[in-house]
This record gives sequence, C-alpha cells and structure tokens, in this order.
Amino acid sequence: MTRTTLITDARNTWCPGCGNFSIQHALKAVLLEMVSEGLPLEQVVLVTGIGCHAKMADYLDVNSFYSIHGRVMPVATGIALANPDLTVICCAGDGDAYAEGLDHLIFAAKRNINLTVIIHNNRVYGLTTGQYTPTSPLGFRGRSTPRGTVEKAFNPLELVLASGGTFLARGYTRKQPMVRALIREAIRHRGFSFIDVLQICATYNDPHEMYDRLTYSLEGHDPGDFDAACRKIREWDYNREAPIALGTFYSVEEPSFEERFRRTPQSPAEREAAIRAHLEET
Amino acid sequence: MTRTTLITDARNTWCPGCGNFSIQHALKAVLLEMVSEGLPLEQVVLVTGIGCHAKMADYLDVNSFYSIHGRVMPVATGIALANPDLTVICCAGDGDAYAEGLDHLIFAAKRNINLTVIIHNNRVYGLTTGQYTPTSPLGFRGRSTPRGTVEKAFNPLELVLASGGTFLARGYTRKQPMVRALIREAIRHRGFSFIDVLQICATYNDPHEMYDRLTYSLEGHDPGDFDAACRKIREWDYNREAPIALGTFYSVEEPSFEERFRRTPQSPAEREAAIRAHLEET
Amino acid sequence: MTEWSVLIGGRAGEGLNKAGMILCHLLQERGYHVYLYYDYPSLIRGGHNFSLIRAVERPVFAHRDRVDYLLALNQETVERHRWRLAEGGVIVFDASAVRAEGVGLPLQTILREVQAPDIARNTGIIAGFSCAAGIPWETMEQVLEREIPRGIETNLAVARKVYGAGCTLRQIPELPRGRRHPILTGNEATGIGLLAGGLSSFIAYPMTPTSNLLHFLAEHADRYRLKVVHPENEIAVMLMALGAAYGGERVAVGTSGGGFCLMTEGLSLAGMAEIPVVIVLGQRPGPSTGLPTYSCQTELSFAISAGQGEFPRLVVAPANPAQACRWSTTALNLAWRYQVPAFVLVDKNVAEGAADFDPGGVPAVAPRESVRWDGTGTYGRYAGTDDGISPWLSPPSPGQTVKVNSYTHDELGISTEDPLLTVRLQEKLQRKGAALAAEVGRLQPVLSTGPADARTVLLTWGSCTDPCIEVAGEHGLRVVQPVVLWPFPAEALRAALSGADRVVAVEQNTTAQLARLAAAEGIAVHGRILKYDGRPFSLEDLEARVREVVA
Amino acid sequence: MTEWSVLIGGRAGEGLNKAGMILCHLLQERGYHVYLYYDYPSLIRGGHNFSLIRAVERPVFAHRDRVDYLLALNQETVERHRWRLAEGGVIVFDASAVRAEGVGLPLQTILREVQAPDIARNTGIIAGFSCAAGIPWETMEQVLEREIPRGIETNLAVARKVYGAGCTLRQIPELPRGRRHPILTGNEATGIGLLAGGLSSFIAYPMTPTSNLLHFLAEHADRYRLKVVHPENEIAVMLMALGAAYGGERVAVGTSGGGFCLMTEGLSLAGMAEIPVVIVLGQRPGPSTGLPTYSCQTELSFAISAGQGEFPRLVVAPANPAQACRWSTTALNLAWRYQVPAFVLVDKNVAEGAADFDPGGVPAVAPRESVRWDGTGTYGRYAGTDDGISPWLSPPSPGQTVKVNSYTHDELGISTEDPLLTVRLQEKLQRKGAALAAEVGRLQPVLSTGPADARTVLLTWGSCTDPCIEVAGEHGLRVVQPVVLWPFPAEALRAALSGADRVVAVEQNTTAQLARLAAAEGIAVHGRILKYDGRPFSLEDLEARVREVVA
Ligand SMILES: Cc1ncc(C[n+]2csc(CCOP(=O)(O)OP(=O)(O)O)c2C)c(N)n1
Ligand SMILES: Cc1ncc(C[n+]2csc(CCOP(=O)(O)OP(=O)(O)O)c2C)c(N)n1
Ligand code: SF4
Ligand code: SF4
Ligand SMILES: [Mg+2]
Ligand SMILES: [Mg+2]
Repeated sequence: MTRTTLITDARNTWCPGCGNFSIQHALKAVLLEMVSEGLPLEQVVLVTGIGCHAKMADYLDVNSFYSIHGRVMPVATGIALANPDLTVICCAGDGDAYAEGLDHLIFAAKRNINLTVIIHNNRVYGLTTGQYTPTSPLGFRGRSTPRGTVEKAFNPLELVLASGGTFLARGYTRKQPMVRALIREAIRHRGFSFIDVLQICATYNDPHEMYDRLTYSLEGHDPGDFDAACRKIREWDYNREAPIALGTFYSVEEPSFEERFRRTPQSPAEREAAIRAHLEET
Repeated sequence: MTRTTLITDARNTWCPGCGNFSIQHALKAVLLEMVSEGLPLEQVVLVTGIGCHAKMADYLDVNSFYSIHGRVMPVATGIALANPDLTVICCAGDGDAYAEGLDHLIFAAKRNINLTVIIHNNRVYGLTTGQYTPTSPLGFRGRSTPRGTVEKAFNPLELVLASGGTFLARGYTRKQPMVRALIREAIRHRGFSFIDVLQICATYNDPHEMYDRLTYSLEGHDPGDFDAACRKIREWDYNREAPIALGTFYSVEEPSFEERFRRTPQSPAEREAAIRAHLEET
Repeated sequence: MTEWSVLIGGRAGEGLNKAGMILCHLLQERGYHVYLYYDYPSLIRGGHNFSLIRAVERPVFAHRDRVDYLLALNQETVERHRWRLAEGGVIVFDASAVRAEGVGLPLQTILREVQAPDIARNTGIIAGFSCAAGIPWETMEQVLEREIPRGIETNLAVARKVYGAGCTLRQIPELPRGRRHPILTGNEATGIGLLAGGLSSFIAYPMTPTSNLLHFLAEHADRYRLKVVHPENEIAVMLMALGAAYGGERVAVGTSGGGFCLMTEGLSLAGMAEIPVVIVLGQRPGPSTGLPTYSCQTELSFAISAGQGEFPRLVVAPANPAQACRWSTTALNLAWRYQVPAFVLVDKNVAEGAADFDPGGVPAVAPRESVRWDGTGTYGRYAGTDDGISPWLSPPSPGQTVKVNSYTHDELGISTEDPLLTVRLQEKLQRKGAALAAEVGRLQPVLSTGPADARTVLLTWGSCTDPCIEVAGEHGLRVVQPVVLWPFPAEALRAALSGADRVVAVEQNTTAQLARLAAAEGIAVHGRILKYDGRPFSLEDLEARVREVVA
Repeated sequence: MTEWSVLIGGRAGEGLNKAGMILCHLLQERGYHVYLYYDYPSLIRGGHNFSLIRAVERPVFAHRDRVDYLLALNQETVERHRWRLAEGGVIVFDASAVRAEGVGLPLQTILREVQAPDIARNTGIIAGFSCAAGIPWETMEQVLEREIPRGIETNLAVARKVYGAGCTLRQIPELPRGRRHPILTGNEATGIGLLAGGLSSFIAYPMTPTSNLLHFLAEHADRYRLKVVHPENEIAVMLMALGAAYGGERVAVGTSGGGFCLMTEGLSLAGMAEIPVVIVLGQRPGPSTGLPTYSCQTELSFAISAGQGEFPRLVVAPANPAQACRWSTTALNLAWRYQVPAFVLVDKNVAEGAADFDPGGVPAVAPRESVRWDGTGTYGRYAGTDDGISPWLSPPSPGQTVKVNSYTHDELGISTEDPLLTVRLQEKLQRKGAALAAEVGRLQPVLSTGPADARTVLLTWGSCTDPCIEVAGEHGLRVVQPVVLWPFPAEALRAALSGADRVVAVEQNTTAQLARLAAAEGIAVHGRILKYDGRPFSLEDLEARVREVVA
C-alpha cells in the first residue's frame, strides 16, 4: 500500500518548518513521475549519510543504504559499479559531504560516476545540534564556535567543478518546483550530477529572509559554457551577501566510470576453467 | 658538524636521477640562505608523509615530524597552532596529499593556515612501486591499472585555488633555481602557500622529455589577479599536452588561521583560580 | 533513607534537559544530593524525551524505576511512564494537553495570559511540582532566576500563577544541608579534570555523547586561554592533536566509537612516535551508528587493542562525574609523563548524566611534565633509558633537532630497518609500558566497596558501578571496580577479589568484556549480568538480576 | 633428507625477487619442492635485497640460516651473508664487482661482449650457479625462456658464456619428480582462493604486504571478468566494497594495519548492516609505519576487536600459500553465508613468501550463496530467523525494497530506538555468531601435527607454523595451529592440546596475542617464544629457542 505514496510508516521527526520536507516532496514527486513514465521503482537506490537529511532513507519507501557520516559517495560508487543499470541517488548533508567525507565527493566527480547527488546544505550540523560546517559563513556562531568561526566558507560548486563534475546545479528549499526540476534533470544526466540545495534548518540556521531576497533563477545561461559556469558559480561565495543564482550552472556529457566496469558474471564452470588455465601457464 | 650542511648521516636511498634530489637541494639552499639572513634554524619544522618524497625528514638535519601517509596537513596545522612562530614546511607526495589525504589539503587552504606546502608531484606512487595517482594522466598504466586508468587527472592548483589558498605556484625539478625561488617566496608568504612541483620519478614515471618541451616561465603575470591566475592554471589540465606554466600563479594576503589562536599559556595558579571561579558561578 | 524521584517528560525540543537541571537545583536547595538521567532519541524535535531526577541524602549516580512525581508535558509521558508511579505518587500535568489524575495545570490559559512562549510550559510544570512538593516560593524564585538566563520575568509570571493556585500534596522535606555545589555532567567534570591537568588545547569533531565536552570547552575557552578547534573530521582531529603535542601543547580530543575508528591510525602513530595525547572516548551502542544517544560499554577491547602494532597506552574508565574529573587529570598527567596515548573511557550515562559535584574533588593544578632534556650533548628524541622514557623537547631549541618518526627509528629519530635496532625499539616501548603499569599499581587502580569478607563480588566498571554499589549494599555484597583498565591492574584486582568465591560481572554489553580481560589474567568470573538495550540499569532492574544470580 | 639452500643478494632494483623465482624454478626442475623468502627494505633502489631459496624433498615453508650457495651481485652480499655459508658452501659472484673466494664470474666483460643490460647480471650469476650445481644447460635454458619475457636472446647469450666457461663444483642431485607446479606467493594463492570462492570485485589501496595481491588481480582482471578498483584511500575502499556487496558483488579488499585502521568504521557498518566482505589483512611490524617490508603477527587482537560495538566476524590465519588459497575460499563463502565481515589475516612472510603450489589444492568453484529470499510476503532485510541469518536480496527486485541501515533497526531496516527491538537486534547478531562458530567447529579449525601423545606442544599460528613443524619433528613435539582464530575455536583447541602439560606459544610479536586469547578461554600457556625483529624464524633460530624452553 505504501508503495504508491513512496512513504514508509516510519514516524517523521524533522522539525516543523524544516527544509528537508521540501526536498523529500520534490524527490518523491520526481520518482513518482519517472515511475509513471516507465522507470521500474526497484531500480532506484537511495544512499544517505548520517544527519537530519539522512532520515530520508527511513522515510522513502525505496531501496536504501543508510550509511555512515561522510561516506555516501563511496557506498553509492560501489552500488553503481555493482550494477550500472541502477539509478543511484545520494542524499548527503553538508557536514557529511563537505567536511567528514569531502575527498570522496571530489573523487566521485573526478570519476564522473553516474550518481545523482543532492546536498541538503543547511550550512550547519543539524542532528548534532548546531555546529558550523564548511559552508557556514565566516563568523558563524555555532556550538563549537561560540565566538564565531575564523575561517571562510568554501564554495562547493567551485570545488566540484574543479574536480570534474559534469552536472552542477543549485536549488533552494523554498523554491520547491525548481528543486524538483533540478532533481529530474540530474537523474537524467548520465555521469556525476551534483545539486547543492540551500536548505532551511528551522532550528539552527534559518537565513530564509536573506535567501528569499538574494536568490534568482539562471536565465539565458548556457550550461555547456564552462567559463560562464565559473562566473555564475563565483557570483556568490557563501560568505558575503551577493546575488545567488539558482538553476543548472553546468552540464556536459563525458564517459561515465561505472560503464567501464560492466562485466557479465563468470559462471562457476568458466571460473574453474579460467583458474586451471591460469595455473597451467604460471 | 652536520649542522652547517643541513644533511644528516642517514644513507640516501633515492634512485639515481630522482627529482627528489633537486627538491632537497633547493630546500636546503633556501634554508641555509634564510639562516644566513637571521632565521634561527631551530624555528624550522619539516613535516612529511610517507613515500619516497618523505625521506626528506631523514635526510635534512632540521626538526621534523615524519608522519603517516596522507596526513601531512593536519600534523603541520597542529604544530602551527601550537606555536605560530615556527616556520612549518610540508613535503608531501601526490599520493599523500591528492589521494589519501586530499580533504586535509583543501581544509588547510580554506583556513589559510601559515604553512609552506611542497608537493613532490611525480604523478605516481613511487615507494609502493608505481601505481597511478590523482594527477596521473588519463590512460596511465600503473601496477593497479595495467590496462590504463579510466579517469582523468584533476588539476590540483585549480582545487587549491577553489579552496581558498593564498599562494599558488608550480615548479619542475629540472628547473632547480626556480624551485628554489618559489620555495623562498612561499616561506615568506604569510598564509597557506602551495607549490606543485612536477617531479621526475626516474623509475616509474619520467615524462621529462614532455616537460622540457612544454614548460615555460610565467612572465608579466600579475599574481594578484584572480582571473588571470585561473586562466593560467587551467592552461594545462594534467591530461592532454598543452603549455605548462611554471612560477607563481597567485599570491594575496589574507588573515591566517593560527594567528587567531595565539595564547599566553595560563600558569597553574591562574588555572586553579579560573576553575575555582568557574565552579562558583555554576 | 529519604529519597525522591521525579520524572519530567515531553517532546524533544521542549527543553526537558534544562527542566531536569532546574529540578536538580530545586532539590539540592532542599538539602539533597541529586542525580539526573536524561533520556532522548537522536532527533531535534518531536520524539519523546525525559529527565529522571533522583534526590537522596548522600551522593548517588543511579536512578530508580519508581518515581514519586511524574511531570507530564504531554499525554505520551503519562502513557509511557504511568507504571513508574510509586504509591502515593503524584502526576503534575499540563491540563491543556494531557488527561490524567493529579495536579492538572491550565498552562495554555496561563501562558496566553502572561504572553509567555511555549517553552515556559516547563516553568509552569516545575512551579506546579514545587507547590505540590512544598518547596517554598522563595527557593523556587531564586533557582529560576539563577537558571533561566532570558525572559525570567515572564517565566516568573507563569510560575506565580501556577504556584499561587496550588497546594502541597506530597511534601519533600528539607534536609539539613552543607554548601551548595554546582551540578555537573560527566562531560563537564571531564573538562574540568582536563583543565586541572593543564590542558591547553582541545580538538574534536562533534559526536554524541562527547559533543557537549567540545561545547563546554569552546564556551569557556577564553576563561582558560584554551585553543579549541573543530576540524574537518576525526582523522584531522587526531593528527592535529599530535602535531600540537609535538609543538608543546597539552592536548586532548573527544569522540565516540565511530569517530574513534578514524583516529586509530593516528593512535598507532602516537604509540610509535611517543607523542602524548588524551582521548575522551564516549561509548554509545553500536555496531555502527547504532543508538547514538544511548549508552553501553562495548569499546573496552577496542580501546585496548586499537591501532596496528603493539605499544603502551592508558585506559581509565570513571563511573561518575567525580571520578571523571579526578581521572581525567590523572590521564593527562600520565600521558605526558610516559609519552603515551591515554583514554578516558566514558559511556553516555557518565558523560551526559549529571550530579552535584564537590569542587573539593578537583585535583590541584600541578601539571606533571615529561622528563625534560638536561641540555647536554646532542638531543636524541628517543634516547635510551632504563624506564624507556626519553627526555622530551619541543622545538625550538637552539642547536638541536627534534625528530619524531612513524617508522622504526634510532635514538635520534632517523628511520632504520636494522633488526637489532628494531628489537631495541620494541623493548624500549615494553619497558615504558612496564613503568606505566608500575605507577598505575600505586594509584589504587581498583576500588572496592562493601564488606571485605563478602564471598560474592560484583565486578563492574564505568557507569554500572554506582547502581551496583547501591544494590550490593542491600545484599551485603562487595563491589569491585577497576578504574584503570589498561595496563590491566591484575594484581590489584586479584587482591580486591581475595576471599571471593563468586565473582559476577555486571556490564552493559553482550560479551562481558571486563570479564574476558580478567579471564585472560587467570581471574575467574562465575556469572554475568549483562544489559544491552542502551538504557542504564535502574536499581530495581539490577536488584532483580542480582537476586537471580546470587540466589 | 636432501635439501639445499641458495641465497642471492644485491642492491634493491636489481631484480633479486625475480632472480629468486628463477632459482626456484630451476630447483623445482631438479625435482625439489621450493620455498622462497624475499628480504628487502622499503626503498626502490640501492638498499640490500636478497632472496633465500630452500629446496627440499617435501613441501616446506621455512628457511635455514645456513646456505649451500651464496650468489653475490655485490660485495655487501658477501659481507652480510658469509656467516651463513655451510661447510663446502660455494660463493658465486660477479668478479667485476666483488672480491671473494669461489666462482668469480667476469660479468662486466661478458655483458659488454653481448651488449646485455645491467639487469642481465642476474642471469649471469644464475648460469654460474647452474653450472656449479650441475644443472643441465637444457633445463636452465628452458626455465630462462619461460621466465624471462623480454630480451631472452641476450640473456641466453650471457648465460651461455658463463655456463660454457664453468664446471660443476657441488652437484645438486636430481630427484625423481612428479608434475611441475606453479610457484606462487601467498598473495597469489590468496587471489586464486578468492577467485575460487567466486570473487567478482576486488577493491584495494596499495599497501605492503598486500599490494601484490592488488597487482595480481588487476593483471588478470580480464581473464576472470573481475572488477578491480583502486580508489582514493582505504575508507573509500571499505565503503565501496560494502556498496558493491549490497549491489550483488562478491567482493574482497586488501590492506595492511595502517590502512585497516581506516577501514574499521566501515567494518562496524558491515557488522550492523550485515553486509559480507572479505578483508585480506597483511601484517607488518608497527606501530605505525614501522618496518613496511618486514613481517610480524601483531594484528590478531586488533582484527578481533576492531570497530565500535559487538558483532560476529570471521578471522582465518593461513600459514602458507596452500592454506592461504583454501582458507580464502572458505572465508569468502562463510562471509556470504553468514553476512559477516571475514578476515584473511596473513603476514608478510605468508603474503610475499613463495612456494610450489599444487593446483589440486584449489577448492572447487561452488560459491556458497547466502540464504535467498523465498519471494513470499514483504521482504525484510533483517527478518528474524532461528540462526540469525536473514535471507539476502540485492536490488532490483520488483515490488520489494531492500533497506540496509547503520542505525539500530527493525526487520525491514527502518531505524528504531526502542529498547526491545535493540535487544532483539543484539541477540540476532549473537545467534548468527553462534551459528558461525558452530560451522567453524566442523571445519577442522585447529590443525595438529606430530605425536598425539607428545606432552609438549608448540602452539602457534600463521607463518610461524611451518618452522615449528620442522623443528618440532626433531624433538618429538606436537604443533598445534588454530587456522581459524575467531570465532575462537576453544573446544577444538582444548581437544588438540589434550594430554599436553607444557604449551609453548610461538609468535612473532611482543605480547603473545594467541596465548592471551587462549588464556581468556582458560587454556593455559606455559612458555613463550617471541620474535619481533621483523624477520621470520629460521630453523636454526627456532631450534635454539625451542631447545632452551623445552630443556
Ligand atoms: C564519524 C562520525 N563522526 C561524527 C558523527 C556525529 N554526527 C552525526 S550527524 C553529524 C553531522 C550532520 O551534519 P550534516 O551532514 O550537515 O547533516 P544535517 O544533520 O545538517 O542534515 C555528525 C557530526 C558520526 N555519526 N560519525
Ligand atoms: C594508510 C596507508 N595506506 C597505504 C600506505 C602505503 N603507502 C606508502 S607510501 C604510498 C604512496 C606514496 O605515494 P606518494 O605520496 O605519491 O609518494 P612518492 O613515493 O611518490 O614520493 C602508499 C600508498 C600507507 N603507508 N599508509
Ligand atoms: S535540526 Fe534543522 S535540519 Fe534538523 S530536522 Fe530540525 S530544522 Fe531540519
Ligand atoms: S621510485 Fe621514483 S620517486 Fe622514488 S626514489 Fe626512485 S625515482 Fe625517486
Ligand atoms: Mg547540515
Ligand atoms: Mg608520488
């Protein structure tokens, strides 16, 4: 029964007003759409880290790997390697993907492995009660930095672009239809697709007034133009106020990693013959 | 006695023709120069990872922390935090800094902590006998990829620039005087200084013919110009042949991390009083 | 013995931990020692949270199932905890949200009248309780003023309305009391202990149950001129700590099992390079993410054997905030003395449980230094000595080089692959371990409570200790707690167990890890009382289990 | 017993491992079983390397100090190893570089004459040896042709010149021989064993002593349609492996202690999420970087207790390539059967030592699957069963969801914090562990050699086993080797030790880790022979130590 709604019976424990709801709705809607267009739902695998965002694995009634903090990308990479036909979607936190496991994000982009990565970028550690993350602005006061951070945020899109990602976008949880469109586009994209979603954390970090004021939709932007992508990505540096573009910054086709590892499994008899032949040669 | 030469009695075991010799000479020369100009040698601390490059810790007769594979940056960060007056120099391998411990490199740059980072980028794991690294070109045949890699190299300078590094340069071991000049400049620079040194590995990866042909010195380049730095950094992507600029791409002044943590240590009496006062308030 | 238990429950995000602390303060004002157990799931709002406070004439660190007062902010609290209500127990509840028998308070109306925010419902309930328990208005006012930093006026207005309308139902009598003490969690007490040990840097990545140690030290960094750093992940934490220690800082890190996994490679480096560091390791149920906000004792074997290779280390496991403070100081001092990694192995119950804390228990601040280099000849970071401890030097030192090394090395710190130097290095580490063990043996590493001639002994550790002591008291049993778990104090333990013919291990894990350690030393354990649902033993729980086993 | 030892030494980078292998092949052609120990420091060129080959009538995996032939490419080899020369032993050396008594070969001249590269000096020395040992030219020619892939003509030219000028000095007689066998290192045999177990993916980050397993499987990936991936670091290795296993691959990883540290968090995830994976863990001396290219047995306790929380796992520790092959197959099969992580715990001596390998010892390829879901009702990844093993399903499966979870979870894989479900999960894991232990008990987990009534037993494991067996033989002792070390086969061990009144542990570490494990099960160990210089026991070494202890 729950199959038609894609929602499990697990009790939802996100705070009222949390941006995660918006991402959940968007993702659910896209999946239902794609299923109605013929995608077998069982082909979908959701991989999450640990954090508020990660509860998506409990809430969505799809295959899921509720992994550990920071390790969404390698888990997802392993799944895509095992079966390149699966649609592997990653919901990762900013603490997850930008701090604990940043290297994996960069290598997933470098390999251009076919994953759809949605970063629930609330710019705070939600579940551990409000510490700064790598995208918290300079001076952010969290529980580990009560006098304010002394390091600037980095711009994750810049990093992923430098790493070789082939699809880069930014969303905002209070612009749900666009998030939905971006997720759809990202899943369709063959290769590494990355969406940094600015997510409201109602409890520890809620800059919605600022986002509402500064965000705008990319228009007339050519996502095949690398230099234009750079410029637009750099417009806002996650520290100072500046216009914040939403939409797809960059999208190009490149060979994807997991395809190079497609193999027909060897039967036991074939394997045995292969070993025998090998040992004879040695 | 060895103090004047800065070389210990340890037996040198680099292969004949190895580019590490060139970096060693350059570094030694710079240190001797700086010492003659008044830098107290005991203020210098060398931090290395594990790999051929890392033997520098055994060979140079300076304070050193011969650490573990991939962890040069956090060790060096800890040292700089402990004592911001030390001159902390990092010799890291490309396997070290770009694979095993890439996240630390990015965060060191993000923090703009005052380190001088020299990457011995031979684009191969030397000590473990010749596997590809993140800067090995697409198709590189190493012992873990005998049919050639299926992922492109990334451009480490692009990544460090996106991370917030304030000094970025590239050297080449067969241009020793320039390497020396760059190291000197990097040590002088207050903040995170990063030099990607293209290093010949005589045994597993020796593209010196190609480097000799394609490298050129940056001239008339303004290292304060971010966009120009981007352009020059992107000229060569570590995969296809293209002109390879050597020199300082980028250099700007920003507040450095360790300075924010300068503290006069608390005496036991002060500490005791502080605890007493604290508990009284609680 | 006069004692009282109070439970306050509601939804996550409603400030139930804070409310529990206020109740502790109120009861302390009435002359009691207090203990707070705080139970919450891993989420920010909406799950069921509760604080359980026990107030007793003497210091305790254990709770009872039975409660005298049940304070309910929502219906779920009543449903979940009604079974706990003792005879004559009273339910105090928000009548606008809960249906129950007892003291129903029209909190919605009251809050609306004084335009108080929702969070002030806690104050309302606390006022209802105070009134029912016969706690004088002045006492309550004073505590609220001290403990509520913002909006005290509105809160007092709420309290006044509730208190004014009520009457005393079940008096909690005042006891003659001494000096009021601060109420500290284990995390805070650990922090104070580290500070008393001379801590100058603290580096951590947040992870329950030690995140609050990071928060506590970050909050008070200025006061102690402390460097507090929260880096990108636990690998960086450990390696930065080692860099800082090399540079001359006295440094500790905090984490839990999952984060500790990532520190193990650095731990082994600390062992080889002989760099001191203190690791506050907070246990929570695994494997893996498990139950992040609950408790267990499953990392003992792991802490003892983590990291490749063999090297000396110290593991202490305090049972409560008082021990946490004292042994954290000791851990820091021994780490620096012996240049080894030292663990303060706590569990969630110790780390986040709170109790009134006697400031007299804070060790004197007299940081024990490493042996210092005497300045003659050439400095060798790993110079050979009888006890395996080489003099310490942090750079800069004019004319000398300080070389630390993760490879097998000679006395100067230069790498070697020579078999004889390898053996020498291994034996140096062993000698250092033996010296550490000898010193540990002199520190009373095993605590024993109860009749020395009792034939039955509860052998336990960490947060199971205080419940064991209370239960054992009633049965005339002895309780033996090794506080130091490594170097394993086999001799002291054998002495503490002498005359016992029935040793029962009480642990919060599935494999009886302490019992296994003892067995490896030839110390037999005859029974096991194990618990692994993440919750601490209540006295009733443990009492029943003990009765089964000793029967 | 007829046996011969040959040492060939020179500088790193001069191909001494390859030369050792060629010597093995030559001696095998003469009808001998062979063993190769390869000793090299962690550097690419210039240090001292040597291969030590022992040729015996029956299979062996141990070396002697004494050698009959010393083949020296440089003076250092003669100086370092002269003491080894047995009476009547012969030194064969490059007279252009070495001064010694014996067979001096003018290799510089010869190489110049035939314009051979420097590396062909090996061939020259080998030819000198072959001639001196009376190995027929045809045999040598055939072996060289088979083993030297490039430039065989030049090499043969060198060999011809050397061989032509020499004469037989110390004949190595031909033995009647069976079928020629491949000569495999432990790494290769492990690879073959994993492949026989149905391996479909191998993921590793290079680290001595298991890098060569990665290289071997990468080299032969096409032949076996294997996915071989070398990711950014060991954390990624472990997590990719778990992702791949979830996706349906049979996957193993390879590493050493330092890299394994970084896998421990993923290991615990494997335990909680019940995802199988095989970890080939190669031991090398620590702590930390230590001696990267030498050997030890220090990760037993670590492998058993690594990772937060408590969960079942399998640890097997083969003694030689033959066991490595067989037990790697078993490890893979049991991992997938029980959905647990399984270790193949080797040491450098096993991993990089080589011996002739009987292909008949390769287990039949019959991958043992997990229990499969029967397709009825709703699939629950963690469905409760008597033995704790839940049916396995990899996505995609129409109409079903496969949810794995690092949190404490219910049968469907949804997170829970409920105490009863927590207990149920913990007990499910315990039952699974018990089922695994029961199966292990039926697999002959403890091997016993020598007289069953011998009162003195050498209790040993891993690469110490074969030296023990050879030495024990001369003293009439029993040797007991637990091949499975976890679940600890206490019963089988007790049975194997029955009647013994003197148990002596022989291990390559400082703390006698196996002895400790045995003690924890109440099995007493009376003596310890420990070695911790990174080098394997030679038979003379061990003989002397055993004589001391059993005296
Ligand atoms: C290795 C490890 N370190 C620390 C933690 C504790 N932890 C759990 S979630 C989390 C941060 C979550 O932040 P983020 O990824 O941004 O997710 P959010 O809660 O904001 O959605 C941390 C530090 C952990 N589970 N594992
Ligand atoms: C955690 C860990 N993994 C693997 C290794 C093995 N290892 C030693 S050096 C090295 C690579 C060195 O490559 P690089 O950093 O490029 O240094 P180079 O030898 O090329 O100078 C590796 C993988 C290790 N020491 N530690
Ligand atoms: S803490 Fe923030 S991110 Fe987490 S559930 Fe609440 S609002 Fe959402
Ligand atoms: S292997 Fe390469 S990097 Fe290493 S010492 Fe030899 S030439 Fe230098
Ligand atoms: Mg977040
Ligand atoms: Mg390299």
